[in-house]
Amino acid sequence: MNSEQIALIEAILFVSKDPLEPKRIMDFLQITDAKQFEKDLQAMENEHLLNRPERGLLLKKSGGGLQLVTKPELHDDLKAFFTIKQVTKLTLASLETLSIVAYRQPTTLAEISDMRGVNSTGPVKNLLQKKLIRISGRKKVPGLPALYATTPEFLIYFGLNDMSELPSLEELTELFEEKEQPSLFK
Amino acid sequence: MNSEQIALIEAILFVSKDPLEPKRIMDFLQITDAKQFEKDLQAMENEHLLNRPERGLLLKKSGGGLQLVTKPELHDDLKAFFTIKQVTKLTLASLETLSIVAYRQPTTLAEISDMRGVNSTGPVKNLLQKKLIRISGRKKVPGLPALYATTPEFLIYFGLNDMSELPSLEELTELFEEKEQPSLFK
Amino acid sequence: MEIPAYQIQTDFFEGPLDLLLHLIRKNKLNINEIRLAEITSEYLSYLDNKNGINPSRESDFLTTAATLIYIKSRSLLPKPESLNEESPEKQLLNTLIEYEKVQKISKMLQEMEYTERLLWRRLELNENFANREFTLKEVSAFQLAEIFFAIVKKKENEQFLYVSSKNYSIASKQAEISSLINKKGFLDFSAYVSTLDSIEEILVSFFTLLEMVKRHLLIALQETLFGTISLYPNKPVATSN
Repeated sequence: MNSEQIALIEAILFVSKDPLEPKRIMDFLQITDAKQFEKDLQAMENEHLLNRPERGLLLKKSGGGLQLVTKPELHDDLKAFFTIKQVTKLTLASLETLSIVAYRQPTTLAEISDMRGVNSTGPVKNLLQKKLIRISGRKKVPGLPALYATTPEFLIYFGLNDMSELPSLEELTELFEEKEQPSLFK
Repeated sequence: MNSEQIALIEAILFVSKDPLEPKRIMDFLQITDAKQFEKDLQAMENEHLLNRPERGLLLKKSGGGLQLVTKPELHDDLKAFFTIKQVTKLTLASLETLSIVAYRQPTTLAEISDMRGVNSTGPVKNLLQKKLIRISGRKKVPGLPALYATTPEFLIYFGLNDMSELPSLEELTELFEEKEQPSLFK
Repeated sequence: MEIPAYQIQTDFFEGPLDLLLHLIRKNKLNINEIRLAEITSEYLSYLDNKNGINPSRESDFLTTAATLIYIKSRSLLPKPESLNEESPEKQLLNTLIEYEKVQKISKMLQEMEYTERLLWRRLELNENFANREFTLKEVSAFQLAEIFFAIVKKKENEQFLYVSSKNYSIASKQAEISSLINKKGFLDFSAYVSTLDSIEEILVSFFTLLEMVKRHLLIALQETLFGTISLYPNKPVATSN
């Protein structure tokens, strides 16, 4: 890619609200070699963003799309500058509910409550409002309960490109078995 | 200014969409010499933005505020890239009207106005123009008022496969009126 | 980047399964070999002292307590039954094993959330200011449903009001509200309601306000979807969509 193309990509990503599919940019720049484009983007990120201490931004791919984001080490300063509170973190109840939806989707409220051992109406409502889950259909059982699934926003929120990037249950067990069991209470 | 400060200024201006008073940034970075700060900003713009062909942005001072903007020569390309879709805005009035049509269809203007407590001619017209609702027939009452129903475009806009994917009122009642569980201990 | 250890955000156990897993870990027991009867009394002591019990979930804790007591009573029988698939103990253990996975996934998601939250996106701040604009693209079907639900609820209240407000004078209420609005330029509905003495008076006031809005004497504005409602005197300018 030449300098003009890199400059245009920066401007496009700067203006765009949502992550942009690389394909749209390729089409626009009439680039056909996807592999080469990916390499060029990687070079652009390294050369012009990562390895430049005077740059505050990074190129990020999530939800299948490209996006400019600030460097993680600037988080504390940004938080201090914009005294506005950031969006609240998910509660443990919401995280548990989201875990079940992510790995069991599509799934119903009854199944979620069952697995958690507590009524999960609150967290389900909360996740619907945050657009991290959606109603994907109806279960063909009496009462036709709503089936819940994760959304594209879910991917973006957790920095995933697609669901296959979530580790399998077996991988998770390995990941956590070496670590010491965290103490849940002080 | 050192590299870290320049990076932070870039990140701050990137995140904030409104122009920022230079004074706020100076205070935050504990810079006291305004003249020197202005010179530094000018140097930052020249060295890192203007004179770099691979950069698509500029530092702009307008209305007393600092802002990152795209370079003027990229204007035509950006316009071409982004004119594919224009975001249409629905007012709360239209959304209320649309929700009534969605759940009560087929329904008349009189019924909509009655439920909303205000005359709803405007929103109905607006939704007809946007093709989110259509006239599906006439009510067999004096005056033969038009009956309104949602369109296939409605489903597409809201990412639904069919109307059954809209949450039912019973489900909403459940979600919003979660009763406190009776305490069994006290 | 340093990722902090999994931190629980509440002082409570999320539910009975959370507490049971805690007890299993605390006693260094293996979830695949444990006999639940062993930790029943410990579980019950947590309930007695309400130690870490989420008060709004007490009944969930109690349901599991009943199951544990039942399991323990069966284990005290002269010939303890074997752990077949249908036994209540086996069922509860299976639930626990599944729940342990849920906790692991939650922990992973929390770490991912932490990493992602360090990266600021361009619109992050702006969305806080742009709440009042409803972009078609950004409205979900769920929000649409929420809006309808709010309308229905409002309507239900209205119908109720028509019945219960006969004995009170709407005319005098209207005079009072008009003078209040003339004084301040607007009326914050929630603030006004909180100054009223009785339910009856609140109902009459609400009904009066609805009438005044209906007759275009007032305009009611709701700044955010479920926010407070402010009432302004109607201006001769037609507001349409």
